[in-house]
Amino acid sequence: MTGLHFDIGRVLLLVCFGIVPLVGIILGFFAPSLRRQLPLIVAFVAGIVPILSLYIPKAFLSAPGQGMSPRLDQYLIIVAGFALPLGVVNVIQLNTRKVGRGEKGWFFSLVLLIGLFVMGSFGVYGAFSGTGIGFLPNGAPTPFQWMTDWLFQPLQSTIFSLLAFFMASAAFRAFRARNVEATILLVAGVLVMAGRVPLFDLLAYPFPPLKPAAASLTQTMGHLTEWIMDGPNSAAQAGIIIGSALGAMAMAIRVILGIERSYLGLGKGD
Amino acid sequence: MSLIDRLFSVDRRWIFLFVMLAVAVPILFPLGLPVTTTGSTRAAFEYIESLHAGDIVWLSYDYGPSSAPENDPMAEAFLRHCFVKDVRVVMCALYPLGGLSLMNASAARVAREFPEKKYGTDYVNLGYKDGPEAVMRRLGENIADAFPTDVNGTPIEGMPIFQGIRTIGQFKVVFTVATGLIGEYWITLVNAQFGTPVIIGPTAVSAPKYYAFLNSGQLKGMLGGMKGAAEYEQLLARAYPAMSEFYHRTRLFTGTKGMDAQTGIHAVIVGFIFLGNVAFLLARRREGRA
Amino acid sequence: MRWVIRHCLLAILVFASAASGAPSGTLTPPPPELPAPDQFVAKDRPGDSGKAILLTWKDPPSLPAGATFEARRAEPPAYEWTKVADVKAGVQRYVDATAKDGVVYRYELRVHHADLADTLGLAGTIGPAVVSDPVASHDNWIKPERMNSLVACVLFLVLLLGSIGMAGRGTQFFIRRIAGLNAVDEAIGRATELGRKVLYVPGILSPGDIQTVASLAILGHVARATARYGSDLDCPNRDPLTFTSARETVRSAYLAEGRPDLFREEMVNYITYDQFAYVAAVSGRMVRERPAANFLIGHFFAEALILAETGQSTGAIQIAGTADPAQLPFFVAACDYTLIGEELYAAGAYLSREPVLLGSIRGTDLAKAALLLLGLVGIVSATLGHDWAAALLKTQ
Amino acid sequence: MELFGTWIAALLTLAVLSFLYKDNPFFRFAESLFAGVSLGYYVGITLDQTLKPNLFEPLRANFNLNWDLAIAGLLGAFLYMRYVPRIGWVARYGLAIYVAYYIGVEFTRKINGEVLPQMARTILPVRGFDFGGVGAFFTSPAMLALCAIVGTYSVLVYFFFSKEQNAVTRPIARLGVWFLMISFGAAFGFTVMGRVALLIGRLNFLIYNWISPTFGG
Repeated sequence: MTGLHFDIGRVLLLVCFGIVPLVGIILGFFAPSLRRQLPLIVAFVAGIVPILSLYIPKAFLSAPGQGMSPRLDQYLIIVAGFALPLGVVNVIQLNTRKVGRGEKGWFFSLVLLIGLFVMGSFGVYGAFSGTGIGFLPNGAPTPFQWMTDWLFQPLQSTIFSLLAFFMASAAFRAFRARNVEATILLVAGVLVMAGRVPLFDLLAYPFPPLKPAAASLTQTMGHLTEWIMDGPNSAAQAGIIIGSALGAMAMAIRVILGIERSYLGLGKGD
Repeated sequence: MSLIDRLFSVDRRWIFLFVMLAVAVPILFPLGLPVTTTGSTRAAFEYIESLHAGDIVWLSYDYGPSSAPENDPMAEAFLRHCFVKDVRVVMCALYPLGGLSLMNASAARVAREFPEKKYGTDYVNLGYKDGPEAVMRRLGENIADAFPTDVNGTPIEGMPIFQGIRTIGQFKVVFTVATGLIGEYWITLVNAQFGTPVIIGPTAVSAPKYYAFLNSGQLKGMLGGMKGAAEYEQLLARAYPAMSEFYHRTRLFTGTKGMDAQTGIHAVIVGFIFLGNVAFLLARRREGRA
Repeated sequence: MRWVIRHCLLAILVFASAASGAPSGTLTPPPPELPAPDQFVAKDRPGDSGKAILLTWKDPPSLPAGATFEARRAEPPAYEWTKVADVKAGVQRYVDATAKDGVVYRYELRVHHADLADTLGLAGTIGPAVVSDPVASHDNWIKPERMNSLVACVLFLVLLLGSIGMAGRGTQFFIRRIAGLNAVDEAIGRATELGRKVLYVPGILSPGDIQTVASLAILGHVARATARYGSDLDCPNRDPLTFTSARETVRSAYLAEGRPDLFREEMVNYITYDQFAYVAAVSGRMVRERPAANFLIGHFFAEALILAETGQSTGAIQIAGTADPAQLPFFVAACDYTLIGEELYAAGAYLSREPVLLGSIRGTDLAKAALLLLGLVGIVSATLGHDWAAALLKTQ
Repeated sequence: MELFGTWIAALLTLAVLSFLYKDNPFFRFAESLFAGVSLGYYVGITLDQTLKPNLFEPLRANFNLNWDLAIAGLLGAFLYMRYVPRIGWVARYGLAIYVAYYIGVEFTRKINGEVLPQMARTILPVRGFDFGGVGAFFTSPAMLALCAIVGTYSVLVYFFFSKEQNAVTRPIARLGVWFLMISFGAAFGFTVMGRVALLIGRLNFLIYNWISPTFGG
């Protein structure tokens, strides 16, 4: 087949999310109220597409690769990809200003900018030069990959591992029998902690005669933990999930109908 | 300053020091404490046990480097289990940050242990694709739409492993080793819409949330965190002597090895909670008297 | 090709033997007869986006072990049969997902047994074929298995929009106290007194995540309060779209309070797209700049506890909120107030007291009540042995 | 290169861990470097893994089939109008479509994947009590069903906002809070494990990849 593919889904997408916004932008120069209203109308269409697609399997809506909903999925991955420079520009603005004015901590801003510039350049080069950003054909890492392996990932994992320490300090402070609720939190937390690992085996380690008793206690605690996780915990989680999902659904409808519009910087009267 | 006050205002850096010691010491001097298995891990293990040679399963690497110590041992234990049972495995990575290199490394590690397994026939690595939800939806219609080629750029159509296989619905199970939301998508999208059973290997932090899915039957089984991995390793070792030998002699990082340090740190935390409460109760009694 | 030869040969043989009237004893005995499939139907697969034909049949009772079903397809009028699939016994259905929409096909199905040698010694024996009516695939308007979900969706919309409509026409709805939200003004007031800033972290996801949208609504109120009190606001971001959204939200809040002079663009700033680099930078800021009030509201992952514990160590008042059950325990443990689950979504209505938003809270409550009622009736009924309610709610 | 990398990784690891003692220039250096490098990382990843395979390649390989992706490019470009004075409002189109579509997707996931199935799982027959011992009693099907029902429904009652709690609902909501507390405590305790796993990973690296080969032992 030659020529552009013009199936209904794509044409509708072109009209709703290409032509209408363009026309709206042009009209917006003359009629300022359209600058606020038309994006909300376009948003309404975008919002109901996936909902209709859930229930209506018609090809123009839902067919993989060509229906409006799968196609929009594809579009918005691209739109999200376009968003990153918005942040990059802000970071460069803030930090060059600090370095330029020699503000307090300018050195660290400089470090940041160098890191950004070096890593970013390797990334851009890799993406467009054809070498890619992973490994070279001979198995050696590209500079991008090297920095990922030895700078980016160790830093990431180490920050993440700080959690082990913070869990301990948070538990020490929060798990106190202040009132009924806090006591329940405390008891459930300690029971599960004790049931997740062979804690009693560790305690009995210096006393060999106690080992069998400790092993059976560990077993019991394991069952108890499982029961807590499966029973009350799972029930409460279901309650949170259902409640939040209902709240989220209402919020979603408010967004789609344009009632909730603060994310666009539009107030109530706008 | 009384002892009670000192306990209350204990500098949290003391807690940090104890945590550090509790992890470092067992890494240097392992104790080899036993591990008990939980029902959700057994359910996962038994589900894979019930598969037959030649069945096909999907393994999705949905985690990044930051949770690799927890997730790697799960994916590898599952892969070993499938390989010893002659179950065929299709792998993919849906986690954007470094998910691909983790999968490549992990798959290569396990494949090295099973030199008789043929790439393209017994297992295949489909590489990474962006946008997990869109990918999953396409998997329900046609796998080749979502992954036209494997990680090396070879078209998947014509590979022996995909003979007669077209959609995710034909797979016996999806095992998602997950951090974050992707694991949930497998349940709410793939299981809910295409019916493929799902087993999940979440990080310990997201495990509690999946009990709800486990109870509702939307999940076949779960390996919760490093403990889940260690349990699976133990079940595997118990069922297959070759695996037992492997897990005893390997120098690789396994879930089983991590459990000693885990026990130590749990003891430290429970100990501090105990001290905190003793101080709290004593302080309250003192106030009551005053 | 082989089957064509075999059938031609078979036909010739049958014809020859009939014509010559040769005694049947001269031929080897015929193999056991393979049965024909029962009730073979080919139709468009319902509830799909097209390009698929559903074949269904019943295994005949006399099916020998090891037999399979061979499905073939042809486009009339030319009967060029091509094989579509071999299906094991017991499956009784096959979806041909290679059909083209609008093209009329016929399908035939026959039993095939590889191990029973046939009269001519060619491998495999084939039973009589059953041919379907002509059929074409098309896309459908409804998905029958999602009707329950559709009905639920419509009911939800009726309750929600009905309540919103009532609110719009002037009905006043009540909202109960939500502990964390009463502390918002107090926290910002304290920051003003101490001359320190207010830190607002809107989660780490994009505004395509509903919790982020809820957080941005709360950010609007916090920003109006900081504008009123004249205290400094700092809102660092991980997601670039949330960053632009948050900046507009804060800008319009300062405008709405009549203090555009106090608004500075740097109040809402971008850090980095990486979760942990972000959390390291925000933690560093907490320790160095010591904000007096920290708001951690939105969708969080592992960074939740790092932020909350670091903030706690600096002595700030901390108000957190998330609907993600996985992170709630850490906020509850390390923060002064936590909006739990649905409270996050109700917060915007609570803070603004806008009638329309209160109406939507009312609508959600009605939906909850309806679900509880259905659940209770279902449980009683299931206990008595009628298990319809759980099946009614099963989704696909 | 590998040895050099190991040293860098090890020193950065120590610099980050030093934050636990107190904020210091080494941590601040690591933090700033991390912020810059990570942003650069995502610049590379976004170009190579998002825009290239989803936009540039499809447009180049088969424009006839993928021409409509240009609409996405247009919407993306709208976002940048934020930086052009006086026409910042153009960016609203890109943002509004992005937000509304994903919010719509969330709606479908919430109703189909969360509300209905999670509700369905609470609809259980309360039958089959087992009075043969404490363990057997609490794990009997009827008790598990009761626990799931009471827990879920009491938490839901806690989430009623549009009515003041009364003599009937207040105790139920209080019970709901207790269930929440059990869940939070249990989930906290359950999670310690995973977090320690990460620390184990780091210490493993420091001990076996850095200290032991470098300093012997």
